[in-house]
Amino acid sequence: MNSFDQLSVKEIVDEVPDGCLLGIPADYSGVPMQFTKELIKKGIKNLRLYCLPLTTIQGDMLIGSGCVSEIEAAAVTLGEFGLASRFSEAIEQNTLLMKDSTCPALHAQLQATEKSVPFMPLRGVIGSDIQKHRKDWCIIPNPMNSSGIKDEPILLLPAVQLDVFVFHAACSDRNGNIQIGRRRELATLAHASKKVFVTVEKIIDEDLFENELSAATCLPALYVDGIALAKNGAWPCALPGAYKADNNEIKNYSIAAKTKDGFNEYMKLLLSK
Amino acid sequence: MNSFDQLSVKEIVDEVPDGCLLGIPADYSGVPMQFTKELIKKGIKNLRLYCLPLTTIQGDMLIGSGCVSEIEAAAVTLGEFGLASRFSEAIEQNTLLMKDSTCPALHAQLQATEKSVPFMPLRGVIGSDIQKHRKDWCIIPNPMNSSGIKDEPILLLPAVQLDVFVFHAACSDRNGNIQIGRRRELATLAHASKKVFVTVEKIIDEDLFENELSAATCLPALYVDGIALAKNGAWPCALPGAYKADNNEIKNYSIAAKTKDGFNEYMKLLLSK
Amino acid sequence: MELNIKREELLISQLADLLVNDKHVAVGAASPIPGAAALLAKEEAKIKNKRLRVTILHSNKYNNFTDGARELFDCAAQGRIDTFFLGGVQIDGQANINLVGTGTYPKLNKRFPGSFGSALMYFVVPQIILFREEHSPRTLVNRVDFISAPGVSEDNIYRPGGPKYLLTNRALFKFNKNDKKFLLLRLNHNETVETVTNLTEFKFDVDKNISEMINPDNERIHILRNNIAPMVSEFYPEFAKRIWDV
Amino acid sequence: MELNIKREELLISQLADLLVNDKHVAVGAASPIPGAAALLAKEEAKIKNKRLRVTILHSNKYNNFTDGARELFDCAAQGRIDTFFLGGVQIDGQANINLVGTGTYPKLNKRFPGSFGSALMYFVVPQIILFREEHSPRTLVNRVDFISAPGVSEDNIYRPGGPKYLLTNRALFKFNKNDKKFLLLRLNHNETVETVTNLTEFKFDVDKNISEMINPDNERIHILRNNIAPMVSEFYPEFAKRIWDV
Repeated sequence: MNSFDQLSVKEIVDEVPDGCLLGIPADYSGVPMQFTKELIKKGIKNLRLYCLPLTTIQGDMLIGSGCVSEIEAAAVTLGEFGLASRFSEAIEQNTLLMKDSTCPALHAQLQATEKSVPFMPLRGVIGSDIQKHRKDWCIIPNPMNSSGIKDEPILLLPAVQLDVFVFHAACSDRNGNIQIGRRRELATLAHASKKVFVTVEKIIDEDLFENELSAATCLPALYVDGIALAKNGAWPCALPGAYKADNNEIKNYSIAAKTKDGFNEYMKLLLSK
Repeated sequence: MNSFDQLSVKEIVDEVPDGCLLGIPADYSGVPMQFTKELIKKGIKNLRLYCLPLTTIQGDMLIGSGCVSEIEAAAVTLGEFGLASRFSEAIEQNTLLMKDSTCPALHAQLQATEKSVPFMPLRGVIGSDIQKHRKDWCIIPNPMNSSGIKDEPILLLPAVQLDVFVFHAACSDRNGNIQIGRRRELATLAHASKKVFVTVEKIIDEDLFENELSAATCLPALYVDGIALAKNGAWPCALPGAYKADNNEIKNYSIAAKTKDGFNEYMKLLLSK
Repeated sequence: MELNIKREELLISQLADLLVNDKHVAVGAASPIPGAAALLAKEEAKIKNKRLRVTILHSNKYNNFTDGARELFDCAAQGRIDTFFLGGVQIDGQANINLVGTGTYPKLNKRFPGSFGSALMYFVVPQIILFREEHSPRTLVNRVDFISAPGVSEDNIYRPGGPKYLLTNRALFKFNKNDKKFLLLRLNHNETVETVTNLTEFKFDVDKNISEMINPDNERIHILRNNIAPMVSEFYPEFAKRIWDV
Repeated sequence: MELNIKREELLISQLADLLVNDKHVAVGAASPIPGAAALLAKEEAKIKNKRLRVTILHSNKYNNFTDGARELFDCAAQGRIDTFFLGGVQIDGQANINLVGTGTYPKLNKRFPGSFGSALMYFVVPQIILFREEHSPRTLVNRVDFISAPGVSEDNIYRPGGPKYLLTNRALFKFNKNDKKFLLLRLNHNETVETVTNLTEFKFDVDKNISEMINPDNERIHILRNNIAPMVSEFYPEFAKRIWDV
C-alpha cells in the first residue's frame, strides 16, 4: 500500500463541497492555481474563503467567477499590479460579504484551533473600525492578576476551524511529507483544517525525515489527506524557492479584470486551455 | 565589524545575574552543559529555572550545587537512569520551591510572551492538583459566543518573560544564525527571552539564509545576543543530529548524586577538569 | 511448536490488540513496551493493507513532528492522535493518576519527576491506555496523593479523551466512564480474581466474561522478534538487549 | 559638483535620517522608497561600525524570519522592531489611517485592498513612519472614512508604539502624541507653509524651526546609486529601473 493517497487535481476538487470554509494561502506561500482553475470549471458555489492573511489573483478569480459568498482577509490585492478589481466591484455592488481583519488576527484564530482552545487574545486592534464591525470578536477586562495591565481591555478572537485547505508546493517525498521550507504559515493552516490537500511539482523518491535538517523543512504527512501532481501548478503565481511569478500574465489579468466583460473573456480563454 | 558578538563561555556566564529567570532546554534540544559548569564554578545564587518542559542533569546539578531557589517544570528526571536525586531531596527537605506544571502549559506561557499578550488559554488541566496549586493561573467562564462550549470554564495561563536563555547548538553561520533543525521549541524560548546566548560546536563560513531550505533550519541571528564556541558543549547530554548522550557518564552521575556526599565529590572532580 | 513467551512479549501483545482500529498512536518517554506494541500494530496493519502511523518521542526516526516539542500536544488537541500511553506512581480507582510524589503536597515524602504532559493528553486523546507494570497496593491505590491528571471530569469540561484501559503485570482492566470504575477483563497466567483483588487497593468490577490473557501466536511472535526487536533497539537499546539480545 | 537629485532620492534620504538610532527596521509590501531608505541606513551604519538589521517582506534575501508569516507580528509585539512604515488611502489629523476604502463602511464607494497588519503594528512598533507620496486634500483628510488603525489610544490600552512621522511628496511632519496633532517640520523644495496648508484637509501645527528638506550629500548619493540601487532591483525591479536604470 502506498504510504499516501495520490489523487488527480480533479479528485481534490471533488473533496471541496459547495459552501465550505476554504483556507487560502498568501501569494508567497504556494498558491494552488491549477486547482483553482478546476474549481472554477466545476462551478463551485458559496465558498467561504479564509485568507492567511491575504489573497491575490486566486481570490479575485474565484470572486469574479461567482464562486464566493464570503471572505475573511487582511487584504485582497494584485500587489504592484493594483487593485483586485473583481473583489472591489463585488464589495462596491454589495454582492460579497467581507469580514475585514488584520494579519495577526488571522494567524491567531488558526493558532487557537491548532491548540483546540476556544479563543486567542491579541493586543492592538482595539479602537479600529475592524474591531467595531466584528461581532464574532469580544473584549473582556484582563482577568490575570499575574500578568499585564490591570484594567486593560483584552481582545479575544474565536478559534476558526477550516473545512479544507489546499496549497501548492515544490515537492512531496515518497512518504507524503511536503517540503514547505520556511513557509511555516502553511503548517498553521494545515493544523487548523479538517482536510488538507496539496498539489506538487514532483514526488521525490526520498525520505526527508531521514535527516534532521531536511525534516525541518517539511509539513509532516500526517496532516495531508491527498497529493496531486501539478506541473507549474502555481502559475502565474510564484512558487518560493522554485520559480518566480509570471508578472506579464498577472498584469494581463489585472487589465482584463478591470471590467466584468474583460474578466469573462480572460477566464473563458484560461479555462479552455 | 563582526555581524555578531562572539564571546567566551565565561563571558556568557557574566550575563546571567543572581536571581534571574533562566530558560532551560529539554534534554533533546541542546543542553548547554559547559556553560552550566562555568555557572556553578562562579557560584551563582537564587536562579529561577523555567524548563521547557523538563530538565535532566543540568537542573539536577544546579540544584545540587545550591544555585537554584525556584523551578517551574513538567518534570525533573534522569530518564532511564532514574530519579534526579538532588532535585527530589531538595523538595523532600523543603529547600526548593517547585512550580509543578504540565508540558503544554509551559509552551503556552512562552507563546503568550512571543505574542506579547498577557495570557494564553489552555484546555485540559482543570481538576488536577497542578491547577489547584497554581495561584498565578486563573479560570474564567468561556466569554466567546462564537466558539467553544458555553458554560465551560477556561484555564488562563500568564505570559512568562524569561530574563536569559542559553542553549547549545551544532553550529552558527557567519552571520550568527543558529542551526536548530526541527527543535523549534528553541525558537519559542528565544522569542520569549530578554537575552539569548548560544554555545556552538562550530561557526561555519556560510550564509544559511542564502537558500530557502537551509534558512528553514535556523533560529535567526536577530534573537541572539552572543555566541561562544564550546566543543562538545552538551556533554554528557546528546546534541541532536550531532552526537549521542554519554550514557555511562550520566549513569555515573546518577549513582554519585544519590547522596549529597557522592554528588559533592562528583562535582569537585568535574569542576577541576 | 509452542514458543516460550516472555512476560514483556505478552504485555506487548496485549497492548497491540488495543491498537487495531487506530490511525495514529503516540508513545511518550521511557516506554519500551508501549513503543514495541505500537510498532507491532503498525507492522500487522501493513500486512492487512492498512495504515497505522506511530510517533515515538525520543526517537528521531519515529518522530513525525517538525513544529517543536509542542506539536505532540497541539496534534493531540486537534484530535489527530487516537491512542497515547500514560503511567503513574499511583493510579486510583477513579483513574486519577499521580506522577508527582507521595505524601501531602507540596511537602512530599517521596518526590517523583512530575506530571509531564499528562494533564492535557488525558483530556484530549480518545484512547488513553494506562500502563504500569508493578501491580501492588502501593501503585493501585484507593486515592492518589496528588492528581497529575483526573480520570473523569464534569460535563461542562471539554474532554473528548480519557482512560480506556489499564494494563499491569497481572491484569487488564477496562475503565467504565459512567460508573467511574475499572472492570477486570483479563488475567495474566497464574493470576486469579482473588490474587488481583488482594493486590489492588481500589475496588473494581469483574467482567462476567473474564478470561486469561492469550499468548501471541507464532506469527505475531515471529514478527515481534524478527522485525520489531531491531527497531526497538534503535531507541531502547538496553530493553531490546535484555529481552531479545539484539 | 552639485548632483541632480531625484524626488525619490530626496524622500529616501529623508527617511534614512530617521533610522540612525535603530537596530532593526522592517519594511512591508510594495514599499520601494522605505526599502531603499532602510538599506541606505544599514550601509551608512556599517561605515560607522554600527549594526542595523533590515527586514524586507517579499524579499527572500532580506527576510530574517523562519517562523512563517506570523513572525513579523510576533517579533514586533516582542519589541524587536524599532521602525516600521505604514501608508494609507486616507490619513487624518489624529494619525488615524484608512487602508480599506472610501464611503460608509460596509457599503463603500471605492474599495481598497484592506488593513494588512496595520492594526497591530501601529500599536507595538515604537517608531511608525507614515509614508504617502500623494499629498492632497483627498489623502490627508480631516477624518478618515474607516479606521484601519487608530493614531492614538486610551491610557489603559497597551501601546508602546505609534505614529512618529508622516512623510509626503511635499512635507515632513512629526506627530505629537499629547496634542494628537501633526507638526510641520520640513518642506520640500518649492513648497511653502501656505501651499502645504492648502493641500492638507486636516489642521496641523508649524514648527518654529521649520526648514527645507536638505538634499543628500554627494557621499550619500554615491552610496545610494552605487550600492543600494542594485540591492533594490532584486525585489523592486521596476522601481530600480525607473529611478536608476539598473
